[in-house]
Amino acid sequence: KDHVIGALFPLSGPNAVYGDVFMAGSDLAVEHINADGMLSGPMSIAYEDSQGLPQPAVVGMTKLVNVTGVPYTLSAFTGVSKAISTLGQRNHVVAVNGGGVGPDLAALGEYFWNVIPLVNLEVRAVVPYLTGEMGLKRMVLVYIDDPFGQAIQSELGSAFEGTDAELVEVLSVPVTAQQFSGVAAKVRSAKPDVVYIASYGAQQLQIVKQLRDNGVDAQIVSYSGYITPDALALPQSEGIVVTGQAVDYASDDPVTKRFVTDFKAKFDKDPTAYNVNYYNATLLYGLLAHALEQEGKDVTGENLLAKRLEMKTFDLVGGTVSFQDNGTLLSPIEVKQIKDGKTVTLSTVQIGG
Amino acid sequence: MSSTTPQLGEPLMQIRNLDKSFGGVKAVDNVTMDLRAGIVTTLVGPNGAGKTTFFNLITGNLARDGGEVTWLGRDIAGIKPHRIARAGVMRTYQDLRLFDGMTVWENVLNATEYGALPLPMSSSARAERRDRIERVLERTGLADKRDTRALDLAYAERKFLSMARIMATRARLWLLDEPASGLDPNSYERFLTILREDVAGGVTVCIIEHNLDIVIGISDRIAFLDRGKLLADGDPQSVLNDPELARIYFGDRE
Amino acid sequence: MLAIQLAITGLQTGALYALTAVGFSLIFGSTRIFHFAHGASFVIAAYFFYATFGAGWGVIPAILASAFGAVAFGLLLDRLVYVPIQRHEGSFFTVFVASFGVGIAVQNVIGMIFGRGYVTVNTSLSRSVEMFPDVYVSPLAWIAILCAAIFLGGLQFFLRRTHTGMALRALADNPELVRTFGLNPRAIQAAAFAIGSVIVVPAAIITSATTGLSPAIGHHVMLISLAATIVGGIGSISGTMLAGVLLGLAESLALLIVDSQWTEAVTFAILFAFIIIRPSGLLGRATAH
Amino acid sequence: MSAVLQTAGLAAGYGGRPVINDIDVVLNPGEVLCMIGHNGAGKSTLLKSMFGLIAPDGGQVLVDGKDMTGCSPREMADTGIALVPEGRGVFPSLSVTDIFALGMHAARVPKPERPERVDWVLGILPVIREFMHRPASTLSGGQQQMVSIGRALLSRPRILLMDEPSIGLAPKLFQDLLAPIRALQQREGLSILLVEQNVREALKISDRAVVMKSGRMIWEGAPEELSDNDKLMGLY
Amino acid sequence: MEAYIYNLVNLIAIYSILAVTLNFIMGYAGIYSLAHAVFFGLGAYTSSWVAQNVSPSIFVSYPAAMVAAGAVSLFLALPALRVRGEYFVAASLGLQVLSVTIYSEWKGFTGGIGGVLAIPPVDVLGWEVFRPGQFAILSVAVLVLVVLLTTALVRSSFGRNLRAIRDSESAAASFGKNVPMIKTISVVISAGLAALAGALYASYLSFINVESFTLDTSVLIMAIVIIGGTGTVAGPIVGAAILLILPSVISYFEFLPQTEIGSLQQIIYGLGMTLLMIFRPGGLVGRRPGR
Ligand SMILES: Nc1ncnc2c1ncn2[C@@H]1O[C@H](COP(=O)(O)OP(=O)(O)OP(=O)(O)O)[C@@H](O)[C@H]1O
Ligand SMILES: Nc1ncnc2c1ncn2[C@@H]1O[C@H](COP(=O)(O)OP(=O)(O)OP(=O)(O)O)[C@@H](O)[C@H]1O
Ligand SMILES: [Mg+2]
Ligand SMILES: [Mg+2]
Repeated sequence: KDHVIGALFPLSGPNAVYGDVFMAGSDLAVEHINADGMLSGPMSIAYEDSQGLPQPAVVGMTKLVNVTGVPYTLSAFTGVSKAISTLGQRNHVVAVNGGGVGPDLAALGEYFWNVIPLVNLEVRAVVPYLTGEMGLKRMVLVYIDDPFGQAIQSELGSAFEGTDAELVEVLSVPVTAQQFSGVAAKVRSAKPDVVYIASYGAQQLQIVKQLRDNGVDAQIVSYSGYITPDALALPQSEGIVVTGQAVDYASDDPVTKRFVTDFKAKFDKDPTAYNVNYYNATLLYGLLAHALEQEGKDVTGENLLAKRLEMKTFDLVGGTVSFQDNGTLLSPIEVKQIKDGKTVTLSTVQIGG
Repeated sequence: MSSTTPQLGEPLMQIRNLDKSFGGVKAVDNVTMDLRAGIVTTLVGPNGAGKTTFFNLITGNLARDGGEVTWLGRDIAGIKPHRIARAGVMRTYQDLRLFDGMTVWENVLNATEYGALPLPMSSSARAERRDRIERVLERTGLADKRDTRALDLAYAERKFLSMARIMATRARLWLLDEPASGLDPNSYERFLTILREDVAGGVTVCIIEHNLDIVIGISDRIAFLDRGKLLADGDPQSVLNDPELARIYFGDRE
Repeated sequence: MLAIQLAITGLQTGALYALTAVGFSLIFGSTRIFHFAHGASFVIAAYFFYATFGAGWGVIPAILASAFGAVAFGLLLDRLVYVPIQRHEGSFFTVFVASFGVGIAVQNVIGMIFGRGYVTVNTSLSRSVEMFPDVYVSPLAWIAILCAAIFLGGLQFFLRRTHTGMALRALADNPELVRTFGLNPRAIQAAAFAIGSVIVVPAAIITSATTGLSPAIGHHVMLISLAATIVGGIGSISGTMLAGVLLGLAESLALLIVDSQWTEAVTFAILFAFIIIRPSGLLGRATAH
Repeated sequence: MSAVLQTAGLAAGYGGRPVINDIDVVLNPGEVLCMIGHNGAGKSTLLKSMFGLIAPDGGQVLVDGKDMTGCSPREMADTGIALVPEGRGVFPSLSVTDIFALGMHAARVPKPERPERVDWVLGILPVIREFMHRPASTLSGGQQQMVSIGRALLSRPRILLMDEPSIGLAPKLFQDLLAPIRALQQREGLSILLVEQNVREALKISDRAVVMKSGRMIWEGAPEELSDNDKLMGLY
Repeated sequence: MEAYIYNLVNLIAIYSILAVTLNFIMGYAGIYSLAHAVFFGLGAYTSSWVAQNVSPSIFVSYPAAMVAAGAVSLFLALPALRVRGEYFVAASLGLQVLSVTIYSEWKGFTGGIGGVLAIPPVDVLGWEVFRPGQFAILSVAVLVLVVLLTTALVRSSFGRNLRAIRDSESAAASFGKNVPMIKTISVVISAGLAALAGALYASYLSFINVESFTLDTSVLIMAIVIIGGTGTVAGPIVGAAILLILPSVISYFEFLPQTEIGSLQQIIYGLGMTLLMIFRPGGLVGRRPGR
């Protein structure tokens, strides 16, 4: 029997670059699942273009739920995920996020899962490193004015409490802005020794480049969303500190090894965490559906949910992982630095459950 | 409409010391005259004399610089054009300004509809209005074209539609800006006939016209404007035969 | 210091806005074609430069390639889209929708060819140097301001003094009469598109090195152009230039008072206020009747 | 005597609807030909199709015996024809000076001759001097008409087509205008096709007259004959 | 499949209402507004707020939305009274951009980019309407109501007055029309009815955020009207159906490469708009080209 799952990725518009990254992971997982004959029939993914926006996402989700009839969808982006979560919940369709990191994604109901540690973990990991190891005391935050950026802002605010470092200036930028030379001037006048950039897509690169061009020499810090091919290729990214879920690509476990090898062979480059997450999200379906089929149960949203709660731990890329009860993954966080277009790990921080 | 009905020849509109200039140009310069009930006053004068401007001032389309205009004894300074129109002063434009996207019928019908929102109307009033419009179209020769868009009319038909709109209203003073220019002799004969009928029916007319045949054919009185100044205002014969005015305007008339 | 810095930044932005807006203003002012795809011309010029420069063509050939791209696009659009629509007496908004459609298509074609992400032309000219204590200016800022001055001055001279300039204004008034004079409106219109498109080239190239490019960048450019055209007064080229610079300055200086998410609102609040208070624009003539 | 401008079986219309049919009109060198006809007879359409503003549906337009059917207004202008269009032949946002400059540019008047030409036209239409630098939109209807005629004269055409130049003009002004044009025509052999409703004035300066009715030419003869009003009205 | 069609019907009905109400001022009064999404949004936000805080009854939340949008539309009437044509387009554009900023920043009311979550279903006489099928009845009913109302207005003297003003404002005034009043009323009616679309949208999706009310939406609505045919009754509805169905149809073209499907969809969509305008400039339902 055929297995079709859905995916709501930005395939056009300003965030389309993420769509390509996500697909690289999910498509590889499908290849692997089919090659292994893990399921009773061939598996495929029905992609819908969310453009990274709620409304097209809801239209796409409706189609996936009602026409394609999928039990399981991949989702990305905080706004998209929030918009479709109600539909998923109402129709008992699992939605799995591997890209959005807004902390409120943890509270979208039992049918909404995250195979990615949310950004609050990243912030909690990086602040002690910056203030401690690197001795940086004056931070300026430049954040995108949306739920994701706001979450980082409040997270950073509390992370600084009780330390001798401080958040000297907080600058928000609108979602659509592209011109940051003025913002750069304000950053400079606050005389920071570290600048945190919380944005995504093309915008975060524009911010970094324009800060550097306009004489901001302070250390720049960002989060996992910064690690995209475009960003790594940007000369101004050199030396930026980023965080991200720790994936041990060198790990010996067969799942990770096979992923890393095949990914490199297929795309001729190193995988990133997003590739991993959507590979994992897809593989997770394979594991759950396989288990259900073994028991002779239907592969429905309800059963998938029940199975996940029952199985608890899974062998995914990066090792064995477990979900919190709210459906969100816990993972160690790495603090990395960009050097010559690659990331170099500086430290790995274990986060307690 | 006012209940006081002035007798034939009494002033409906009184204009006193009207002034208007554009930058340095004095377009209307201290003009004083009366527009009297039931009488056709023709406004003549060289190009750029200020005739159209004079109309614009009376109808409120332009703000005057000085002077006074009263309508039925009431000062109409600063009153909006649409209110002056509702009070019974309506006009046509030199460049017609038809409602191009609407049919002939709609153009005429709309000229009779003032209110912003549609008001309920008794069926007898509706029938009366329809008959009135029908008659107007008949007289202007547009009856066959009632469903043609104004845009698609020929030149003369457009001219007549411009007249038909004003004929369908109950305006008491008509200000006509070169309504017959460019009409062929046949058409302007018809135009004159229509205008005479309406004047006989009690309408007061002030008309700007350059065509001397029409001026002679219709005027009860001629007002002569030059460089904004009212140079003459009197019975047609005396104005037409004034050698000075002939020199600057009429030219040699055989 | 911050104010001075922001003023200089604003001047640079304003110079680029002026260059872009003037192209739109010229086209719209003379042909009444609501060339919403002007933003796409900008994107095409920028990516042509990015691609050829990146391929090692050298600055001058790359600039020529960029100019070629913009002009060819403008002329093709005129011939293939606008002229047929005009033949059918298509309204202002028919043109708008057609042009908008082209804009969407171009954005996505560029995305397919060059990737949908963010690219930038790397040059040391975009690096700011400290001019006075705490005031940083990049060489590109001077280039932008200089380019704007030269191009806009040249354009102004061209429109005032040459017959093509007069013909452009005449075309805006009455194309049929242009024919009666014995001139060819199509040729004048094509000239408007060629000039209007080529003048975005410096702005597009400088933007590719400062702000960087993404296929979607044309949209914002277009809005600003539109705003500057209106604030400056339709048909007034010098008004549009002035408005472009003012909008750039306003956007930058607004940061002294408000957060950056309000800067766009400031720009458009100025636009709104202008239309209500001075409908004919900064330097526009109030038309009669 | 061969015609400077001639049509043979000319037909034209708008959007497939024929307006004029089978028109044979001849303009001889150095004559003023007056064309009259009722509103909508197709006079303007004839002028426009002769000047190349609308493409003829059939027949021919000959200039100096050469077939120029379907040529553009540009090419027509190059043969020395100028058209004073019906209505307001000015660009509202251009000043009179600019309109004249553009007109001379279009007519390929050599640069050094231009100031002289303008002076010459201002000699014929002296009132224009008063508003040379104003945008045409601020001129009165009649003033605009003068500018339109002035612009056509600037190219010193061999053949002048005028479509109802009297509309909106004061009677004296129209006379004043016709007199120098007549003089010009007699002095320099200018050929004029004058479409007019103001029959009385127009016929005074005409050498010949034609009458159009419903898209066809129905009468041709001496102007004196038309001065007889009954005869004229009979033709309408 | 059925649910999918109902869903499409709902979206088409909602966008049809927007297009019909925009057509009301655009097609008849010549007021070309690029700010229609502002009233769409205001209707959505107001009805959500009322539904969450006062009552989800259709007789409370929907009228509240209309009143709010009608009141705010006076800001749009302001430039409409002063300027025409492209100047007004730009003014409305200004209002649109301003409003998007306000919608993004006034987080207490709109939730900013994060939006308003969990909007309760609308209550119609005690029935909670949220399933696509049921909701389709409601949305189509509202559409029919809006079409009837606007058509009646347009066919009355009010509509003639609007068209008269469009053709010549000064001549309309010369025939006794209170031009500012008529324009203001038309803008208020248009905005008020557009707010109904917003209210439907909010209660149907149960999630709204500012991204649905941006300039792109305003442009889309305008494109719907023009592609359908301005100044016609059926045009806006046909336009809405086409523009909403087209993207879904394209996504059924299985042979298109997966990674490029989004871009290809957009390219086809954009070029489709352009080609339609070249070959049917009067719109699908509009007058044929030419006179
Ligand atoms: N908006 C304006 N700005 C500047 N001058 C103007 C304006 N409107 C009219 N004028 C000038 O005012 C004078 C009077 O113009 P008006 O249109 O009233 O003349 P008119 O008597 O109607 O002439 P015509 O018979 O040619 O129509 C003219 O010299 C004209 O150029
Ligand atoms: N642009 C046009 N499109 C369609 N029909 C037209 C157009 N111009 C004129 N017509 C029609 O062609 C016919 C002849 O018009 P034309 O203007 O040639 O007449 P005319 O003899 O010049 O009349 P007038 O004395 O009124 O100027 C008329 O029926 C008119 O409606
Ligand atoms: Mg006048
Ligand atoms: Mg004619």
